[in-house]
Amino acid sequence: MNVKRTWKTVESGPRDYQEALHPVVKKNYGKWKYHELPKPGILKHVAESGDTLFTVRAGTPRQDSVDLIRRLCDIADKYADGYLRFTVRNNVEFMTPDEENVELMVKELEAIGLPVGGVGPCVSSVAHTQGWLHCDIPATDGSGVVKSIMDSLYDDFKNWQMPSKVRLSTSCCAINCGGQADIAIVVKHTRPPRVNHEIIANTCELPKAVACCPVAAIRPTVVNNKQSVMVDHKKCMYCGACFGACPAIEINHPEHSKIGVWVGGKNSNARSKPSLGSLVAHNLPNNPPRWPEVNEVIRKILTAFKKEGRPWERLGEWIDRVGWKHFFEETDLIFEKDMIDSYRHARTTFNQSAHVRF
Amino acid sequence: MNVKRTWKTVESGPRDYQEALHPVVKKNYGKWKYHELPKPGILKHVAESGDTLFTVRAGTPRQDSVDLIRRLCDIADKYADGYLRFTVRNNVEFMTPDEENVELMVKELEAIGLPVGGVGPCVSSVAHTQGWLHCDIPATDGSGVVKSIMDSLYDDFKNWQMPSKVRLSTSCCAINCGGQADIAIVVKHTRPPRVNHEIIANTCELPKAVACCPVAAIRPTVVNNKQSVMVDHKKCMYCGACFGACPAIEINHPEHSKIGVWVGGKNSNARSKPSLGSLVAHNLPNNPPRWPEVNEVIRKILTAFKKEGRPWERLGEWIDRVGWKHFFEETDLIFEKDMIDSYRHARTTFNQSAHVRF
Amino acid sequence: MDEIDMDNEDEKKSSDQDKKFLNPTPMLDELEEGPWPSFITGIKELAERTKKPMLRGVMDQLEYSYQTRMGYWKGGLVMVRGYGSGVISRRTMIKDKIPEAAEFHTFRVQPAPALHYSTKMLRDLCDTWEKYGSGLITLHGQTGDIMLQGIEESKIQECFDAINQAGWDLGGAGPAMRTGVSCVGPARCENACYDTLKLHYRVLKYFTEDVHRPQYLYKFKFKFSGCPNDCSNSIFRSDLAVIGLWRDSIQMDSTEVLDWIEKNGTDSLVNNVINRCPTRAISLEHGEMVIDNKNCVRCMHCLNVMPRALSPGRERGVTVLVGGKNILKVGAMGCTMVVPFFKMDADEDVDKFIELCESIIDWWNDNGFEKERIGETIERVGLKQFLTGVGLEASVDMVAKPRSNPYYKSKY
Amino acid sequence: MDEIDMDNEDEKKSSDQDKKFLNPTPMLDELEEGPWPSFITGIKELAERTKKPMLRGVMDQLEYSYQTRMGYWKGGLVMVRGYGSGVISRRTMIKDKIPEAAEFHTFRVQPAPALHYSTKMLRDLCDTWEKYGSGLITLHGQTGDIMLQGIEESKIQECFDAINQAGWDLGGAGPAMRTGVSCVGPARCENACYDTLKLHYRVLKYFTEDVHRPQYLYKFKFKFSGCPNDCSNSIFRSDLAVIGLWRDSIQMDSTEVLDWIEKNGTDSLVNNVINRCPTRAISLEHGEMVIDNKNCVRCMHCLNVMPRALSPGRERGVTVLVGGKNILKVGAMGCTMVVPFFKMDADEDVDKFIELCESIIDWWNDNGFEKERIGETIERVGLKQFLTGVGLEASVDMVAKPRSNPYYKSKY
Ligand code: SRM
Ligand code: SRM
Ligand code: SRM
Ligand code: SRM
Ligand code: SF4
Ligand code: SF4
Ligand code: SF4
Ligand code: SF4
Ligand code: SF4
Ligand code: SF4
Ligand code: SF4
Ligand code: SF4
Repeated sequence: MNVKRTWKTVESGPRDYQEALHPVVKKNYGKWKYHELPKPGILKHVAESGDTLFTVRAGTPRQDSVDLIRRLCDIADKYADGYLRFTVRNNVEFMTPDEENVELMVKELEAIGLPVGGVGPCVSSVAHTQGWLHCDIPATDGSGVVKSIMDSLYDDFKNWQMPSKVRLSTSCCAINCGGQADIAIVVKHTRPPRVNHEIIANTCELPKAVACCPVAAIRPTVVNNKQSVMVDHKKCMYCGACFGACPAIEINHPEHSKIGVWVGGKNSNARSKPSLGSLVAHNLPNNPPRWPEVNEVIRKILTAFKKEGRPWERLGEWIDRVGWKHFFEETDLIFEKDMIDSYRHARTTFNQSAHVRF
Repeated sequence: MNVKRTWKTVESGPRDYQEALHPVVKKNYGKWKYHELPKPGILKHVAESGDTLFTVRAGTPRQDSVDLIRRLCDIADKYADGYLRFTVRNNVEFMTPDEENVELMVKELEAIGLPVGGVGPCVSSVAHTQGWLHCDIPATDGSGVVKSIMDSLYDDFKNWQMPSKVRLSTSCCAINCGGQADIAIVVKHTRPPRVNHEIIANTCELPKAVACCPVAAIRPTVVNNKQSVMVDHKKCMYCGACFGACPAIEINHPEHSKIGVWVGGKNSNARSKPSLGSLVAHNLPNNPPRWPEVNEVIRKILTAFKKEGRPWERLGEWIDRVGWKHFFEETDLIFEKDMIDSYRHARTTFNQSAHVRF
Repeated sequence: MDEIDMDNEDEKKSSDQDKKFLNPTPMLDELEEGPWPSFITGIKELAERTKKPMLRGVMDQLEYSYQTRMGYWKGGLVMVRGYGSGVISRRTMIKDKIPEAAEFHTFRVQPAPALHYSTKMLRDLCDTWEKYGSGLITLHGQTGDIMLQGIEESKIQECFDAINQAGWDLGGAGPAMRTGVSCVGPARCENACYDTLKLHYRVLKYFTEDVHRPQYLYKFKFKFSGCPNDCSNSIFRSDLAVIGLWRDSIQMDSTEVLDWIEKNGTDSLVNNVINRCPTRAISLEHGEMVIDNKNCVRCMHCLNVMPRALSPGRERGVTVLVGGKNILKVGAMGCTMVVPFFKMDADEDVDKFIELCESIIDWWNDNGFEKERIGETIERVGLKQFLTGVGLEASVDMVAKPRSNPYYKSKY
Repeated sequence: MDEIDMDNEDEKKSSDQDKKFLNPTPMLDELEEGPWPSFITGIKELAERTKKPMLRGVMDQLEYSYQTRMGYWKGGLVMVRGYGSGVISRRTMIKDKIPEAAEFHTFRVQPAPALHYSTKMLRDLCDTWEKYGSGLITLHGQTGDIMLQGIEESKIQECFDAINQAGWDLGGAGPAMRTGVSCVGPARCENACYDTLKLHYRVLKYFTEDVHRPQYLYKFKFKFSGCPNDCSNSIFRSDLAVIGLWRDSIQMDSTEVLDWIEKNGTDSLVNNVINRCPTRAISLEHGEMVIDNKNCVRCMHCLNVMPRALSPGRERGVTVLVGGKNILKVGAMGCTMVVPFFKMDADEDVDKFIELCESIIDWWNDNGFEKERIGETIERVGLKQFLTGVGLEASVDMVAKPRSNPYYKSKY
């Protein structure tokens, strides 16, 4: 790096938010009274002062070009006083005190290809990870899966057809950077990792590779007179922790890295406590560019939920009410032995009662 | 054994029950229609045939003399056609189709000192263990604790003063042969075990002593040139598993073996799933012959439950409804750090939510 | 009261004492107060009448335990001919202090299922026991045994022969099949969905060999409840719980329902029945009670509240759960459902059930560690592996929810 | 359509292609179909306009990934001066095949709390990024960063200096304090029980050193939600979750309640509000809604359904939860409540809170293992030990139920 430096780094941490707030937000900061959802994609917030603020929310591809971002800025400059924000789900939001701006913005957003929606009882954008585009350990592509799914759920994003909020996530490896969600789509490996003994002999501290495995399946060994490691196939449960930790270990496989679907994850504390998702489909092929098998499973789940869920009832709460047996029947998915927990606190998930539905 | 044997053993297993059944029972076997609880201590069962069977239930000391048992037989012969049975809670039951026999039996039972009750929404007899009278590892006495408690709860056994069934158990060591119950009274050790190196050198297979400890706190060692074991005080959590398993290890202590009280155990599947009891009082002195401190805790718990419980609501279900915080307030018991689980599935008992009562 | 009087009192007491067979037991005597029947009074009466030195020894040692807050029995091995268990041996640790407590062995005797007796059976047992033993009997142990408490080793075989001749056999102890427990079931209960007594009888009879000759990794207990009220406490207290239930719809007698509502009011119907259903399977429609049986989890609550109006369905059977135990070492475990529904009508059903039990026990003995209950083995090895090993179908009924982690080996 | 026509079609396509900067990406092109905005279309447009070879390389590699179902990036170390993290280094594994994908490093940039922007801030960022980097930006990463994706190592320092000068700083990576996430909170939400933006800002500013220079055992994430709706997903996705709530009673506007009932009906009140309260703290009394606030667990449900009628109480603050994470190695963990209520009004409250956070992080770094999240450390060492170590009071609020086993060391 031989560029001449003209600027001394300022370790400022998070960007200051004062200059980023819309004036109506600033004025009524902490003094909001209530909100309404006038129609899909639109929020209306009313402040104690009587001020009203409309929000228009739209979906984005998340992997944005500066071109798209500039277009968003154009819209914000035109209708939202030069401010905009993003949600934790990659949606963009424009706020305005002027009701007439709302429809104009909706039009312009749709014109540049961004659907307005994601507010209220609908499917919002998918929590989203890197995949083949950028990550160093992905078995599939985050953005591609999301695009394929959201094409199918386009109407469910734009309209109120769901009993309540439906939140999705995708993750391109078993680590699940996408997080718990009503429906989570996550890579599931089905074979133990392979060791490249050449690389390990050259680059790796052996203890690290050995220490990273939660079930002690990695053991030091000697290959061609060189120190290396081996994977005990009996113990390994295909978690992939070693893969991220050691460059000589590879677990991804074009055929054997499959996709699993998990339902009933919930982060909010509304009504029921937050809960982890449960595995309901696995062994789905990793099938780019459109992942039809995954899409089909999601369709089945959401069709059943749409039909039976009650207002304010989240997907997992619906299943709690009707029972897992009914869920599998209604969605046409198949409960398999592997879906019985076998990991650390497995016993606490068993049916330790005579309660049973027939 | 030099007695001359005149009888060849018949390994018959359980005693045949046919000859033990009351004729009305035999006649209507499997054809009962419904039951009523005419009054405390009395059950009335009506069969499809129209037959009616009254049951009178009475408490016993469980550790019975043949004298008492013969007296029970006298009553059975007089009023119950020569049959009687016992419940899983050491109560004795007499059955008769003749309603007029009921009051006569009640009188005779009370005359020989046995309280009639234990049916319906009341406290039944205490599930009961051996203690100092017979067991080889007890830290307290089962029967003595039970007698002391039931003296206090005498009216609660005989009358319907509880919202629902209340089941108690006592156990004279941490093993808890008495089982889960609405209120369980169980020994709690507070010091690691002591090793008698003399005994171990003479009698014991070392590996057994070492293997019995669930947290690997027992290690082989050499004392006075003899093989022995030592207890790692850092690891030991005073479970007592080694004590029962190895004769050279002693964990009981007149001062340091305390008594703990656990509430909310439930075995039935009615409404809620069966549940384990939770620790709500510990460090209670082991105070024979009347254990007043234990009695006091039970009184507090039952007073609160009586006041607030709803019909058919078991003790643990009441707490689930009102919350543990309220339970501790209302009973004047104190939640302590040690009551936070720290064992195998501890994490699953933590409050992983923002749900909180103030 | 002056001092002289008091001296007189004391003298009187000690002269009363002289007439007594038992030594003074001041702490135990406090357990004679209060209304609840006193085991101390019982033992004292028995001792004074029979003058058995063993009883005096036991009382002396018990008093000493109360004073020192320690126990003084030690275990050992005492057997009847041909058996490997069934007698719990007790000898005092303080023989020098209390020689009369030298021996105090106990027979565990298997009663009839659901603890039914004729007075003849009981009287005979009392007579034999008074002849050979202490005359003290526990009715019953927590595992369901009659416990004949207190006999000397020298009399054990003779006493056993006598009770065995009268139709009794010993129960389990050690790493063996244990005595079973069954609820009163069809003998007197309208909720019984199968014959608990018969199944208990057939199963335990089948495993008699394993009761008498410990050859398992650890103990194994059966408990039989006629319905999910589980009056035999099976879930946390047995290795294999057999709980009756039905597969079709709850039987409802509409007239009785209306009667109930008339007597108790609609409020009570809502508050005590409808609102208590764990899955909200009951609703009120036009003043009537409607049960969504597909959503009912057979908890028994509504049947308990309205026993005249509601009864179990007609297609009855059992659900089988495995792996319960109490606290020792790993913490308490509840049985886990492994067969949601098992028909239990004909004798062949019982045969099939016993076959299943055998393969469960075999799997455990093949896969478990020494001193490991089957619940611990399943937890260690995996429920899926257990099901595969025993040849059972997996079903979502076996879990509260499917797994939340991806850490498993898939078969494909 | 005959064969000749098809050939023509093909020719036409390939001659179109000739005019294009990008190589053919037939599989990726399928992601341009369908109504949802396509990231492929975006990248193609950007590439065609800017003609940046890096973008062509990335598209080629991505197409190759789609075809072979494997990823081809490898990590490495690229840093800006003085920092130990904040740049994610990416180099292709198949440089021989796709030399243009040689480098594709990413800046993680900390946005303003709750992701607010002025267009000026954003436009400037876009301009700088187009100048030095690929022009591709992720808004936002799951940990809340702006991700400027695609730059060569040689331009990194200069680019960073430029954005830093404009007011931006890098986010976390590696075993470090990570970028925080906060919900929109008081900026636009009536439920906010504290100032999420300010707390986020103050806390992350305080820990800036630890963001830039990884010196922890593993990553540590803060998330800030203004109320228990937890719009920042804190429970399973942060090591320390700060969730707003109130300690007194829910504020109720009776007129608005009646209005609501009039509009929606009593049935809806019962079915959608009363029956959904997790602790049944709401009842209907004489047609009015009554909340038993002692029994309310602050779940937010009734406030969500009736936002005009109900609001959080006046005595507001936060509850602090520790130890959440997702699945890797031990399975997902939820944060556990460790401070039921913490006042968060004055600046001194924030100071005190930061002090608490420091001692929590210190405890973890002292007691944890390498690569162990704090939740794992607490699970291994014990929640009690954690509380003692950090000097927090134990309370029954921290558990769903007190322990069911006696296996603990008592202090007395
Ligand atoms: C804008 C945003 C916060 C932000 O800082 O970015 C936000 C904003 C609001 N949330 Fe949220 N939530 C936002 C993400 C979340 C998340 C996190 C997520 O989606 O990843 C959750 C947790 C989801 C979960 O449980 O997994 C979340 C759980 C809720 C809930 C509880 C829903 C439930 O019943 O479980 C409410 C209550 C409600 O819906 O009225 C809520 C309510 C609201 C309200 C009504 C609050 C208000 O009065 O302004 C806002 C509009 C709701 C809407 O979109 O329908 N917000 N909210 C986020 C928009 C995400 C998006 O673009 O779709
Ligand atoms: C970029 C991002 C996904 C995205 O596209 O949004 C991401 C990407 C990676 N995550 Fe993540 N994680 C990202 C949010 C998360 C989240 C969600 C969150 O923070 O709310 C989680 C789950 C929550 C949690 O912290 O547990 C998450 C859990 C992990 C883990 C598992 C950690 C664990 O203890 O379970 C790893 C593995 C590791 O740390 O070794 C990981 C590792 C990684 C690495 C660094 C993989 C690696 O070892 O190289 C990925 C770098 C990808 C790349 O090329 O940029 N990432 N990661 C997110 C960060 C962007 C940002 O800074 O804003
Ligand atoms: C006689 C006995 C069975 C036996 O084979 O010995 C028995 C008999 C009946 N039980 Fe039971 N239960 C008996 C022990 C149990 C036990 C086990 C125990 O107490 O150790 C339980 C499980 C307790 C637990 O959950 O920890 C038990 C849980 C029930 C329930 C469920 C109660 C609940 O709501 O949780 C019912 C339903 C009811 O009360 O109507 C029930 C109902 C009944 C009924 C009404 C059944 C009937 O229709 O005849 C019988 C009279 C009830 C009563 O006593 O109020 N029985 N019942 C046992 C009497 C014990 C005693 O002397 O007190
Ligand atoms: C006698 C009895 C208590 C009573 O007074 O009723 C009893 C007494 C003993 N139990 Fe028990 N247990 C008795 C029912 C139970 C129960 C309840 C049940 O069966 O429903 C349990 C809990 C359920 C279970 O099986 O887990 C029980 C769990 C234990 C355990 C812990 C086993 C475990 O895996 O957790 C031990 C320890 C052992 O086996 O080493 C044990 C060990 C013992 C020993 C053998 C202690 C010893 O190592 O010497 C006690 C002999 C006492 C004696 O002097 O007779 N006892 N024991 C019960 C048996 C009488 C009978 O045969 O009817
Ligand atoms: S989920 Fe896995 S592959 Fe995807 S971004 Fe996270 S670490 Fe990378
Ligand atoms: S995939 Fe997981 S279990 Fe298998 S060797 Fe790697 S770290 Fe161990
Ligand atoms: S609880 Fe303990 S002391 Fe009491 S009988 Fe059982 S094993 Fe013996
Ligand atoms: S008491 Fe329990 S933990 Fe302590 S040494 Fe004995 S077996 Fe081990
Ligand atoms: S378990 Fe059921 S069948 Fe058996 S006695 Fe109890 S209520 Fe009756
Ligand atoms: S038996 Fe239980 S689950 Fe079934 S309807 Fe009655 S109360 Fe509901
Ligand atoms: S978490 Fe609460 S305060 Fe924050 S945006 Fe969501 S609803 Fe509003
Ligand atoms: S906030 Fe939740 S817990 Fe509190 S009263 Fe409303 S619904 Fe009930």
